[in-house]
Amino acid sequence: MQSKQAVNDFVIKFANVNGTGSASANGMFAKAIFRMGIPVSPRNIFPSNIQGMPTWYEVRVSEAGYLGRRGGTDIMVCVNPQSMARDVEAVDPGGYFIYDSTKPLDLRLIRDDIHYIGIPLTEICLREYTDARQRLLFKNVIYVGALAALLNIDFEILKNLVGDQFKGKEKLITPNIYALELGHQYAHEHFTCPMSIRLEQGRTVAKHISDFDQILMDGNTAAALGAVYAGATVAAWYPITPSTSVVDAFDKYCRRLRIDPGTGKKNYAIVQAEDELSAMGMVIGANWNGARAFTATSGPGLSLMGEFLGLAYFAEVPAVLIDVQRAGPSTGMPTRTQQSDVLAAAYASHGDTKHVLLFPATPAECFEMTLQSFDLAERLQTPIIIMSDLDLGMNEWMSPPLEFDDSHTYDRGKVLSHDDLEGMSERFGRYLDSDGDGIPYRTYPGAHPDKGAYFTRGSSKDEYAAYTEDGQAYVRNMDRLLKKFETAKTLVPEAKTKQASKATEYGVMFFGTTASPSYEAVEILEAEGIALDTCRIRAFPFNTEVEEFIRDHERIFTIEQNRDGQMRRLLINETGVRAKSKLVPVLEYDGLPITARKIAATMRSYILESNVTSLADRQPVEELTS
Amino acid sequence: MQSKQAVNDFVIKFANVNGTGSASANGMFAKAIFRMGIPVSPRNIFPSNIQGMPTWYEVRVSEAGYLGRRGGTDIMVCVNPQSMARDVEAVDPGGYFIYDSTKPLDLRLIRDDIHYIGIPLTEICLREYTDARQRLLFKNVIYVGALAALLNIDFEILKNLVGDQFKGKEKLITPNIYALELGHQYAHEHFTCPMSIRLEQGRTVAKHISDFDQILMDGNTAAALGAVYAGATVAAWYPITPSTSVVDAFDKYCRRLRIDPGTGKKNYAIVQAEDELSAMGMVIGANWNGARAFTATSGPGLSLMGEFLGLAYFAEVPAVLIDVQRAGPSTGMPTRTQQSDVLAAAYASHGDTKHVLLFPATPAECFEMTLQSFDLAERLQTPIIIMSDLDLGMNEWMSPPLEFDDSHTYDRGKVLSHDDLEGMSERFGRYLDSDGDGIPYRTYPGAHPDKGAYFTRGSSKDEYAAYTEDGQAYVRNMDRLLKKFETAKTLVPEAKTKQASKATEYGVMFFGTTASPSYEAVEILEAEGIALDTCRIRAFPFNTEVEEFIRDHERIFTIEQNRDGQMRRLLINETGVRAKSKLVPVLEYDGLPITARKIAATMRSYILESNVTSLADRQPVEELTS
Amino acid sequence: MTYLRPNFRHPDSPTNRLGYTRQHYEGGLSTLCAGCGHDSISASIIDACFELNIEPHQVAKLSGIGCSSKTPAYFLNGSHSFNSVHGRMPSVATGANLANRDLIYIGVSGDGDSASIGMGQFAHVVRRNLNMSYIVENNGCYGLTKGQDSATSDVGSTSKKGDINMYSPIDLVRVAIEIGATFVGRSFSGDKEQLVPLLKAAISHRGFALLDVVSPCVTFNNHQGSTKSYAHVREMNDAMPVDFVPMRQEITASYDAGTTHEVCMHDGSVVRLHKAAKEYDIEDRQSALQAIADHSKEGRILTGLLFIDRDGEELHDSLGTARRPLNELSEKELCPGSRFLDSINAGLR
Amino acid sequence: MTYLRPNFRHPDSPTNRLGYTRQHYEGGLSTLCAGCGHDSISASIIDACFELNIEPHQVAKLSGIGCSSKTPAYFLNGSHSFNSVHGRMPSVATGANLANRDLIYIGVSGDGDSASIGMGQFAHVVRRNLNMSYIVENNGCYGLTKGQDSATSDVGSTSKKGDINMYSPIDLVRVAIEIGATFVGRSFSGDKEQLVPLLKAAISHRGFALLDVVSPCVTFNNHQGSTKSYAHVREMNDAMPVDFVPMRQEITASYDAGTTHEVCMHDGSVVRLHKAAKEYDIEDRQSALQAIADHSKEGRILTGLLFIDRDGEELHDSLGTARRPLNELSEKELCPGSRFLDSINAGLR
Ligand SMILES: Cc1ncc(C[n+]2csc(CCOP(=O)(O)OP(=O)(O)O)c2C)c(N)n1
Ligand SMILES: Cc1ncc(C[n+]2csc(CCOP(=O)(O)OP(=O)(O)O)c2C)c(N)n1
Ligand code: SF4
Ligand code: SF4
Ligand SMILES: [Mg+2]
Ligand SMILES: [Mg+2]
Repeated sequence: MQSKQAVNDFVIKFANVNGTGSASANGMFAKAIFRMGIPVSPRNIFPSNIQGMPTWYEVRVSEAGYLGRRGGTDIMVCVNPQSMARDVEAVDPGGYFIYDSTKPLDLRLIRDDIHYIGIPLTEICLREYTDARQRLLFKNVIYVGALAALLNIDFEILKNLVGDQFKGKEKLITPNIYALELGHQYAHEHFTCPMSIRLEQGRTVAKHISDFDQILMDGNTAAALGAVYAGATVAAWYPITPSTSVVDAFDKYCRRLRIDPGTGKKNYAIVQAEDELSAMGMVIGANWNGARAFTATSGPGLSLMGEFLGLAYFAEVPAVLIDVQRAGPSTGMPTRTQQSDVLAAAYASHGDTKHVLLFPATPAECFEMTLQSFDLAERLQTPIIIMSDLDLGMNEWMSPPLEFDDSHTYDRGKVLSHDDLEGMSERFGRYLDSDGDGIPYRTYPGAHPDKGAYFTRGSSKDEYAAYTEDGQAYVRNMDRLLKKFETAKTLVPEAKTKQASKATEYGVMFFGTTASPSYEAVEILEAEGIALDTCRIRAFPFNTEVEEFIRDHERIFTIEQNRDGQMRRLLINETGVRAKSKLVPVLEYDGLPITARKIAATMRSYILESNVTSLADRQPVEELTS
Repeated sequence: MQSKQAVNDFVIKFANVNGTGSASANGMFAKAIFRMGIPVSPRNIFPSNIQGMPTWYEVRVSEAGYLGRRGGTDIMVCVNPQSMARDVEAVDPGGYFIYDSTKPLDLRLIRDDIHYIGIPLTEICLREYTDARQRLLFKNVIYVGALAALLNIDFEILKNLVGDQFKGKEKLITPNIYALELGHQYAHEHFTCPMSIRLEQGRTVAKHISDFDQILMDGNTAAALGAVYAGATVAAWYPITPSTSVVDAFDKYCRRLRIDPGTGKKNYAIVQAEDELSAMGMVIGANWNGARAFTATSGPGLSLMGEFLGLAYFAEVPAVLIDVQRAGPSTGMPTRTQQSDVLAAAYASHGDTKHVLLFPATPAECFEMTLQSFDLAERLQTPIIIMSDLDLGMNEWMSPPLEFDDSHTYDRGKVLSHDDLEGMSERFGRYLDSDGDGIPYRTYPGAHPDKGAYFTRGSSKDEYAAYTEDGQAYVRNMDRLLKKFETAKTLVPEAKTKQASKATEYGVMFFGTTASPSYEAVEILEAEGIALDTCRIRAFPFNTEVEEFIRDHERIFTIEQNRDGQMRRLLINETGVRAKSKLVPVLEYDGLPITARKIAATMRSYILESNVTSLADRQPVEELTS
Repeated sequence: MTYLRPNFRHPDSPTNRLGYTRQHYEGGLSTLCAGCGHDSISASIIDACFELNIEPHQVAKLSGIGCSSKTPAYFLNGSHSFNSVHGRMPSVATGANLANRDLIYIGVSGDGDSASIGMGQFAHVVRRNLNMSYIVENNGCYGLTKGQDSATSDVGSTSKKGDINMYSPIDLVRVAIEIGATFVGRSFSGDKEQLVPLLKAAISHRGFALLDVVSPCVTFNNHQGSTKSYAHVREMNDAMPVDFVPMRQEITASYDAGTTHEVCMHDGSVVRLHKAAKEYDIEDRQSALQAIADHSKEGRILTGLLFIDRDGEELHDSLGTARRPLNELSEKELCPGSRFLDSINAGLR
Repeated sequence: MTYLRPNFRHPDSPTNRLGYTRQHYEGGLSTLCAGCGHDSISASIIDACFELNIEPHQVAKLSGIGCSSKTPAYFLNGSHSFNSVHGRMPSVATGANLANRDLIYIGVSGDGDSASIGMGQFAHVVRRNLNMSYIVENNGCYGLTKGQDSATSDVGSTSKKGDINMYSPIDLVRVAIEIGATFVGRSFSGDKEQLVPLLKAAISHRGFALLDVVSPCVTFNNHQGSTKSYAHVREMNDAMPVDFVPMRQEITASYDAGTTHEVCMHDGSVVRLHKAAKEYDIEDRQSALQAIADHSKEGRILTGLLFIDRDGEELHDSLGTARRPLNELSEKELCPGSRFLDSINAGLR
């Protein structure tokens, strides 16, 4: 059997039992590779359960700097008997299966096309430790040590990581390093290290990463930082996977940054609401009253916020909602990823409504877009929904460092201050389109003793906020809201388009976490001589780049992680150009991030076929979509 | 000034103060014309308020049998000083303004192009009655009496109506008839009766009504009867205008039909829930347990039901929801009509969801479709949403009599009985697609001692209803749900298409309450030599007729009562044919039903223009849409 | 539509310490039914604010949906107001209060708005002891949707249709005391003498002040057999008189300590209860519940200040938020700047 | 994923009157954390149903979302089950019960599921006195989302992070008694002796039976400083012993009337409380509330059957629904047919 050869380019997967402390050990493994200057992208594939169920941790090492999932598994580290059968199968031919050899391997699990590396983890732990908890925890550290030898991880880096991790709990450092050494030693004694798949430090840096000045962080933390930098002072939320860590992180940073040194009092307020309806109500109340407030949730919460989103749209109250999407419908798969709330968010609530959506693709964008979302919300006086997802929000991503320009100033939007009102001769009209951009002026409660007070309501009103059932006044208001949505197009982040090296009638559109694997797929095909232009959508309403991109291509693959091609539908509906016959859906919705291989394969076969039958005669092939 | 001449073809409008008993008098007026065998369509235009605000009652008399709004007002009966100025303006040139002349008319209200008919209503009441309440109530009856003379209403019919109305309260009959006579007499003494606009009995019957075997009823009552006939035993609801009268009527009929004569016990249960979330939860629980259950609501309630609708879709529990639409977004205009919940209903809830919608256009269809919706819900094991609206639900419509075929039997769908289970050798798989139509078999709780029990959940499951996070099982399930939606296309009511007398590239699509005025508009244009084929959509998912209709026409006007052309968007998205460049939106969203005149005018100008510029070069002109 | 009143003002109409006349505290013309209890409550709110010398623009009015929830349009035209969605006013009020703790928050709701669809949010705003006055205009029915029973309708009370309510009522007063409200009163829209001082006390209270005000719906629930009709409430009302003595005003007339009981509020003002009324310790939850139960056993309605906890922590205390309103903090104060971000980046390498 | 247990059965394992072994009442293997209180409650439910000789398929299990709400998968495999959405189980249970009044309804919820997001539905299902057993597996936190405080968390109780809860707790037991529940008990997952008979009584009760069972979350809320930890509850539990004597079984051992108090249930079975426990009249709401308050004042937790109203009307009584389940009515019985429709049409001409 010939074994796979790979340097700085492979996929390794850990099969563990959740609640056994494997997460931190696995994290340390990924971080070590990262610190070696080799691009890495780890992914937690965990159950909706607290303890005792199978959980996986997939780490892609890619010198080229591809961060999306590649597909396949070169090395499987299996320490969970429950899932061993599945895990053996998952290994690519020529790959490695590393397991706890304390008990001999079930013969039915022997394949002749992969390598087996047994390490008696349990045995070592029984020998070395008496305490049951230690035996459980150090098992993980030991296999990391072994992998250091097998894959050629810089051992010093590992040791330093242990140091960082246990800052404050120093007495834990030595035993952990000892455990690392146990594994390291065992591997060295029993196997030829490194193996054919391995790491090498200091090779040419990934072509996607100018220099290796990168950070490793998850999107939820980045979004939370964005809220901190945006000056959000109120967060109201209700816990739900995978959005919980957004507010947790916001809390963490506020405790560091927002406590008045003198009084010890908080310059922020975080309230855990009784449910999502209430959370959104609080966000609306706070924004109405001039504070920047936000909430974070996932699908079920979004559904519950529908009525309030409609109120905010119609009464024109700013609001920021971070939707960290998971696999729906209903409870669905709470710990799996999807991009399936696109339509529900864009058209949330009854009646004629449309909402502004932002689609971050990296932690850096989670930071920037959350920062920007508060400006947009206050400028447009409407809810801004940030469409993140579990993959982006909860996994650690390599990302350029977060940047903030100190000359940045908040755009608080059209708010009349006490002095503005004082100076006003004409009567204040809350819903007057004074500037012709569809955006009216607002006032904060208490702004002025006898000017600027108005009545906010979800019912029909005239330009002076007076209740009305007059059809014409209603229509004027609804048309102004449409005009405002047009204005939004000029304010939201523009799409990012990229031309292929040669002219092509083919394009690819994607957004959020489908970006990385899509870019990779495009390069795979480019190498094969198939050229594709790319367009990364970053916001709804769609701005001109998007329409032009569709106009300029004959066939455009739309890469999404949902069943119904929701972004494709939104594009068909909300652009002024012919799109339906052009947009070819490429979909993945099994709850795991779509892989570059899958995208490439789907586009390749479609294009090769098209070279036979002319494009004109072909409708977008829905069957293409898995 | 020449005065308008019209026999059995005019629009008369009453301007009243709400809460003053005008509704019943006005209703009697309309009913009398109806009993004369002359087509009539009354509409209540009332405020979101209980007492003291302006309210209007518009009655269209149309020998041709047009039931939609025509536009314009020939006769205004104004008994509300608050709105008098507006009301005078509203009268078409040559028309009549009938008012309470007790106080002389404000000179500023005098127009030289309309007729004024003053009747001292207050004065007469002061003279005739001592009791304040009587003075208030009889004022209405008196002007109806006067109108009888002015318009030539058969007085006997009026008298009989009084008789019917006060069955049980006989002592009220004489005073009411007396009041009628007071008005009748006064008119005869002071004016030439009948006037130039009038009624004539026994003329050729409306061409739209084979014979005049018609009833006058509101859609909500008809829907309630549909639920009764469908064998609905559980209704859970939360009050909201304009849907409240659905459950009120259901209650009324159940009290008549569903009380066990022996025990006096109820063979039905109506629960007023604490809110709409709860109402939908109860409907789901009852259907899950084998009873036919439904709820009725309007926009805000629909938004609140989002999460539960997603559960019912994904867990595959039948449910019937009657959405009587009103003007949104948010609280909007609660007593105005719209068709603006189309997208919110079709895509309700997060994740990949699609829901079956039915679009009744007449009371008869409210009855039939509600009856059918329970069969569909149980056959498809999914929520069925009946998209009615305020205009259809709360106004009285002329309609062919309700029909029920006694040979009709309920389709309870795929339910395994005790004996089915008993006879089953293989293991029961709740979510197995045994028949290849995407529809699995269900069992009721308690069906069998040791077979058929399963776990219902909103989370991902395999074919045997076991919880799973396996991506492939999830995908199989989601794909089956899509297949089921395909099956739905073959079961929902087909669209009704109608060919113009001559071949044409133009078509018109409409649904629900836009049907009547659209048919009328088409005939107006036909008379002018402009031919249009018509397609009345009756359900989503769209069946083949709809796709063919779009394929077969170059330009299709889509008539809707919302701002965003929601049905047009749904057509573009959910049909396999090129639609975007063909569908020309014709929209009305001021809260009043769209008029035939408006539809005709919009289509006419578009078509005449097109004769200049060729169609090919023209995009659907959004500006057309008011 | 709410018309504004003609701005005629009587030359010698009395003014308060701020120099405002009562008219300054009025709102648009009511569109409610003539005789609706809610209008009397609006009038009492106007009196209370006038007499408390409140700056209208320092008040924020919040409500849900219903006839009751419309009333903020009928008082304090000079205040901002938020007529939100049905049953969800508490959350909007909470957010507003978090943003600016310095305004006076007056919430108006109905029994349907609070006890039916709003039950969850009501319970939780009580629990958080949000600093606001929460007025439930309780008519035992859904006025705006034409008279269906609400969750506060008493067992055996008949609807206009004649149906008898079979469900045990939710008494928001009891639930509030149960869940930790710090100021709970009940009153009757027809009893201005009691309602106005109660409103003043509620507004002066620091924390969540609930006033459940029985407010008959003349159109749908004022008939024989209804326990929320004017007649019934007038007959069954056991009203405990309440005086309110604002902070600044020193107590003049000396009362015989035996006949009165004085509760000193957080801001120094005083609620004076007459001995007759002080039949139990209003600062003890259990005895308050007991007293209410004793009366209702006889079908009587005990009204007045029913319970008070003068030093409960309001939401901002629990959260430990800074004294200065959050909506006043500047970008400079809130934004950490690039330096801190560098340290964050460093930690992630 | 829930694996089925190996179907091995010990030959002489005891059987109940129906000839079923206890195993017949088991469910799938639990996926909860080792030591989770919820698993003990599932075990007690299994015992209760086994001992009550219930046909599993005559039971419908309902739950919301949470670790607690997962547990219906771990008992009574032979019953249909509905794991609905978070906080909304009461409405689903209500609908189910309306459709078929003959099944036994067992609802399982959590403190977050019932006291936070579910507060409104909880209050209203109590109010309607739905005939079901409603078990709250109360650990004072959100287990499934990793341990945030829930609304039942006591003031001063510290979270695992070390934060101290500042909000007054919602005691579902008190609220239920307040709003009209007809059977209210509290217990502790660690006290099978008390919990099993309580469950049997709850299931036998006709109407809404609430059992608030303190059920420690070993992973997130079992630390020092938590008032929902095993240690704390064991120490503070004032347990009133409960015996349950099923209907058919005539009472053998004669007790000294002085030491025991017997409550005869609707179906003839008897709940026997020991004198020690019978420190107040459990059929009077106020004294029940008083007793609970007295204990909690000392930081003690009073457990046992706390209140019972034996002849309250359950929802079907209030509605006057027919004896026969609505889901059994045939088309013939339900559909009026064309004749009636003709009369309707006639009336509309
Ligand atoms: C989500 C939602 N459901 C239903 C309604 C309809 N609705 C308006 S007011 C109201 C009840 C009002 O009752 P209450 O709060 O007691 O106020 P009242 O009119 O009696 O003063 C209802 C059900 C609504 N506006 N929104
Ligand atoms: C609408 C909605 N919001 C949030 C969640 C996330 N969630 C799942 S379980 C849970 C709380 C569970 O707490 P509890 O009811 O006490 O059950 P426990 O896990 O403690 O037994 C939450 C917030 C959800 N599933 N649905
Ligand atoms: S309906 Fe009742 S509550 Fe509403 S305004 Fe009229 S009287 Fe008041
Ligand atoms: S997290 Fe807590 S509640 Fe959930 S299973 Fe574990 S111990 Fe039980
Ligand atoms: Mg009310
Ligand atoms: Mg819990």
